[in-house]
Amino acid sequence: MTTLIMVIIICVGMIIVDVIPLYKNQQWLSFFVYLGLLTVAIVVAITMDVCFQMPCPADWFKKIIILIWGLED
Amino acid sequence: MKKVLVCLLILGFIPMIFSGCWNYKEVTQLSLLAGIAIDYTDSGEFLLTFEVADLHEMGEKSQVKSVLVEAKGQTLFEAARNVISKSLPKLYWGHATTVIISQDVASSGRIAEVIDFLCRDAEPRLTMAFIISQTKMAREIFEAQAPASEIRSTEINEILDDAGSQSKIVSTPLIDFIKAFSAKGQSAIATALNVEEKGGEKAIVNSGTAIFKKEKLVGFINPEDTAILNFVLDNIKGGVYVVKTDPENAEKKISLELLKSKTRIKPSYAEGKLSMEILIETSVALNEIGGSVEYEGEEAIRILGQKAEAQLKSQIEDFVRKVQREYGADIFGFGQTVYKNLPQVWREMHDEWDTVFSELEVTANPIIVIKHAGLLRKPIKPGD
Amino acid sequence: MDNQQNTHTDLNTYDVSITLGSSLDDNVQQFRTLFQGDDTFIVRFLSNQQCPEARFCILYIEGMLKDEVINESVIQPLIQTVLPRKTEGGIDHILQEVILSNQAEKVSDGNRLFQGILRGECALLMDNCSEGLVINAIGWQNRGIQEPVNEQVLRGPREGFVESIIVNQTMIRRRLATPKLKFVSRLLGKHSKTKVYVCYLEGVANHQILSEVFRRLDKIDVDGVMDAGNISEYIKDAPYSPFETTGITERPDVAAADLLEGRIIILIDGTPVAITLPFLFEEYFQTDDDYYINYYFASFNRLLRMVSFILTITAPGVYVALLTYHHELIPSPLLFSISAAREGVPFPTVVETIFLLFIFEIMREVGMRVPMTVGQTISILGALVLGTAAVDARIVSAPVIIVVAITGLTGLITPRIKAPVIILRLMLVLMGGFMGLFGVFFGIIALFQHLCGLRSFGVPYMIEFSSLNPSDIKDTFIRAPHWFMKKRPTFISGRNRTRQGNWKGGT
Amino acid sequence: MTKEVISNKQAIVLLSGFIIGSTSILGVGTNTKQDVWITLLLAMALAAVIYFVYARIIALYPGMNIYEILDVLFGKVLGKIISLCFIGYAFYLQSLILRNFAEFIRAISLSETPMCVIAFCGMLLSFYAIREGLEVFARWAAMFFPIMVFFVLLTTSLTLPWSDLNNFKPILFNGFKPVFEGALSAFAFPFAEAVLFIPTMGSLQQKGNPYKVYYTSLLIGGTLVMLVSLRSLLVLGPEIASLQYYSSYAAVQIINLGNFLQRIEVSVSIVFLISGLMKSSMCLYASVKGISHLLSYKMDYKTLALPVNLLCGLLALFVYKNAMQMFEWAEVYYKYFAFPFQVALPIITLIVAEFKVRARTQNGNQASSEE
Repeated sequence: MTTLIMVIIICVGMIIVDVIPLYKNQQWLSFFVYLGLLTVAIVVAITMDVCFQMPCPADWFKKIIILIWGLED
Repeated sequence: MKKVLVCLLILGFIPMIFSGCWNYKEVTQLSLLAGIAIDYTDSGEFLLTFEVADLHEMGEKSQVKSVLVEAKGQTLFEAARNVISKSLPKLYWGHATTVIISQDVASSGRIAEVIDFLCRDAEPRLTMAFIISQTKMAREIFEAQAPASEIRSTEINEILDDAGSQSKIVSTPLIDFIKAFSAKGQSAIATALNVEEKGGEKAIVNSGTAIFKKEKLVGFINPEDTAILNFVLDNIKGGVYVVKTDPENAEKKISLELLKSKTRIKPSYAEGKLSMEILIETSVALNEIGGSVEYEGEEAIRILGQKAEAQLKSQIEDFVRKVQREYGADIFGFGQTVYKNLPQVWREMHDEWDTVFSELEVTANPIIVIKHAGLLRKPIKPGD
Repeated sequence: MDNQQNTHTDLNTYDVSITLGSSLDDNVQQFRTLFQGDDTFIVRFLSNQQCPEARFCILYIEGMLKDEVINESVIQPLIQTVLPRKTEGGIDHILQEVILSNQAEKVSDGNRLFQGILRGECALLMDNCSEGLVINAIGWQNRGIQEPVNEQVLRGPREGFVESIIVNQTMIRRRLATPKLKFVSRLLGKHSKTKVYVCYLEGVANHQILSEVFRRLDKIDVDGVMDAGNISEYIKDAPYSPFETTGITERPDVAAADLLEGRIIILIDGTPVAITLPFLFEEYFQTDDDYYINYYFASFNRLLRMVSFILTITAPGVYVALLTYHHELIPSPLLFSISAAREGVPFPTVVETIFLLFIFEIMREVGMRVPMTVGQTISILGALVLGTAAVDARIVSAPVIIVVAITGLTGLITPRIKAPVIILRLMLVLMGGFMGLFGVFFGIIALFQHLCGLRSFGVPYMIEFSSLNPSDIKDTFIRAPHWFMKKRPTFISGRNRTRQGNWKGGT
Repeated sequence: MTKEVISNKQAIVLLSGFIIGSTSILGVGTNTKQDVWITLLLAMALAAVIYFVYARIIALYPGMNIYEILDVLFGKVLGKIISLCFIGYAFYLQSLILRNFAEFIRAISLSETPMCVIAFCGMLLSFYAIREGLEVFARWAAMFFPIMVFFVLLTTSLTLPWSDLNNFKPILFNGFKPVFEGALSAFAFPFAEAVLFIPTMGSLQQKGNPYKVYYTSLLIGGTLVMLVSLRSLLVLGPEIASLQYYSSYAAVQIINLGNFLQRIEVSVSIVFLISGLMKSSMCLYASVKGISHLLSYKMDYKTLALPVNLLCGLLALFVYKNAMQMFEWAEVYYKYFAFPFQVALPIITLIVAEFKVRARTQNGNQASSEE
């Protein structure tokens, strides 16, 4: 839960500090990229709270590495 | 824009500060642990005795008192946590200075468990004194009197700090014990303490060294032998060495103050046979002349030195032989020396090191240099 | 009604519409209208003895000029001098041959006359003449030149700036007798019309910084300027930062030394302090007698100030962090005694510390505001109430008082940095209570990131501290001997960096 | 927008801090026990080779960003894909560092604090650093780097009384193979991670010398890494040093001078905070600069810093399942994972660059001769 709260606080801060000026200056590309990244962040944070265990990228990389390099174990 | 940011940061921190500074612990919310004694209960569980510094009654005048708290558990961690239920604030290990382990625990081969428990947690420090008690229960040490300080653990540490001025005690902080414990070809040793009754008061006394073999306690050696052990282990930082100058006359003794000592163990391997040479170089000062030892001049001093050397040599060799025969535990780290200096030899014989060790030929070659003789030119004798 | 509207428009535009005509009475009437309701405005009509048709009028504000000067140098000659008939040459003749004043000027702009009167000059109008004279006989009382109270020195000049810009200007000029020293004047404030001199040394000062200063000064649009503080807030680089990016000094010798370094000085009328630009972080720790006393001693003092600064912002935070997170870092006996001292104190350490810091600040402010006679009582009260009673009553614990005392003491060594210190201290206490020493260290890292990001008129605030050039240390952490400082600070003076000849010290 | 410029010395400081990074607490090559110094020397030798590749790429196209170089070399599409790989690597690495950061602080002190709080604190600091711009960060680093070096030297000199030179023996007891494997690990982490410093080198001043920057930093950073690792080995002995997760921290715990100067292990944390922050900020710079390039500079990298950083902080929370996996990954798999980014791609880039530059100069010569 802490994660989500912190992410939301940071996001609100970002919106005030960065996104609103971008909107006012009509820098649409930056604006949408920014908002998109924020949305991803919030979605990830919510998933982290909902999911019991996030899939761990290190595991995937490990499998790929073992596959490519043919490592034992 | 920065103001908004600052406001937000503050706003962000406020809920965090209020929702819980997770590790925030006031000093008064902690029980400051001074020492811990580890015993077995009759049913084979761990019995931990904690010596906790009691500050509740402490005003401006009175000293810090200590209280003993007990806890039982199947594992050490469980036992440590069981204390919490006993209306005592959380135990804080950061200032603990002593771990006392009873003979039973030490000889039952669960010492590794104890070490693991102490090292895994972040709070206990690796510099804690690691002690084996020769009493039946380790907690008896905490029940003894402590004349110098109200807290027994502090008292014990003061005894150990004195190791510098008397060579008869070996000081083994936890880290040193673990080093020896985990090193190849070395058996661990630990300080041994005992409680003696003097005039109705129980006092903590040094009782030499506890010897481990693998993870089991195999025996104790007395303080006199501990001094010899310190010579071999290069642990001499001071102390007194008494030399009997005349084998027939026990009264004729001199005391040498140990100023500086350096020990090197030199392994040599020739024709499939390993031998060890212990080279000791000690500077001493002549401090006391017992009986009527005659000495005057350079030559006499030299002879005194030679006598001392001979005595030390035989003592060391006897002691090493005794350890080889009785305990078979390589507390001198001979194996380690071989591993470091003759790795090829070690590779061959590390599997049967125990047998190699007990048959190892060890010679000691001490050199004692008498640096000065105090203020007197020659012994004071009764005038005719 | 008309009049009210007039003043109303004045407030906004502040341009009075006085058009001087040839009729003296009309002209005077215009001024009278403007000053209606102001009884300090004096109008004095005169006419020449020999030539009664030559009529004059003197306009001034009571008390702002020296009466003797006006009487002897203006009124007496005007009445007694034999004026040619028909007053040929008009006002020029008066200016050149009659008025015995060194500062008199002919103006045709009524507005200028009006401003002159407001500033304490004397306006002279003449009949049949659409021009007037402004005679400077300003004579209000000045404070004498005294040693500045806030910048005491062990050695060095004892004179400080006063409120009069003229006097201040002369004090700088006396120290730098060179035509390269320039004073550019500006008038700031719609109502106050405060005179401001931007002072620099041509060929040494950086032109980029100079034009930036003028740009910012010209942007100021206020009704009045009372002190250097007003202006420095307007021309600050980072308006929200608690740190100052403009310096102030009360001492003309410091101002002159800053000019020699290539800095720019702003003198403001009515303020006994001058603004120095650009202002870098290390100047908080420099005092002027650093440069007058032995350099070992000066360097030591400077290090002392820096250590004090670090201590004063971190001490309470570190205390809180140690006591609530890092008990292992406190030596055992000390921990035992602190723990015993805290026994029975109801507040958490953070609250206790903040509370006591707050009390300390109150005491500091009280000490500054109360009359001297009551000051003693305050300190006794503070010592008694806090030092003894509060501890005995277990409201606060004794160690906190020690920590706050250290904090306060070390804070007083660099009084100029007071404002940011209070904020930083509080932040670090909160951070310390939040994450322990890590929090404190995070705070310090963020603080220095902020400081490194600041700029003062384009010059990075921490340029000398964060320099990787070992030679740049010579006027920061230490004060190197004068003969080492051969170059002016790089970023301040663009060109012309050499300061002195090749002199190695000794003979 | 004026171009940001950092001086040679500032680049050296940043790169040295980058190299030390999280090694100041994780300890490198402790697996190889008493041969750790051989391991590190070998790793530095390998690094010296690959640093030549990095520096050469920069030197061939002075004043240009690596992402621009990639565009020039591989064309718009392929260049952008390779850029994306770099960005992904930088992004991933930053989250690993943040995770190290959080794990370490949690392990030694703030055990009950949620990881996200610690990770986000580190994250916000990196963000602030990049938000203020590279120049500001370089100045900050120049201030704090000496402090860091001071602490490393201080703690090292204080542990000297507990150091035992016998811990070096026996040399190469287990043969050369484990040492070599350890060297590969140490090469991948931390030395060759300096590939992510290439974007920063795009801001090097005109008269700057990338070779000098890389090799001086290797020397400074390598020495400090060596000091830290040797300190652990000499104080704790090979067995315990390889046993401890945070061996450097454990080594400093031993310090006790006259019962007065003791328990100063927090200084290790300070070193780690500084160097870890430098590294994570440089990674962040690399990734946001790249993203900014992908958006053809329509978006300033400073604006991008915060959202990208936030994602990084989130990734850090689930990039590993637990601390054991983190250490296993760092020791075993990381070198394979990092190989394409650290070695393969730079070498390919350099080869292509060399050809292009040759061709260009030849064309130029032909053109001039035709005239």
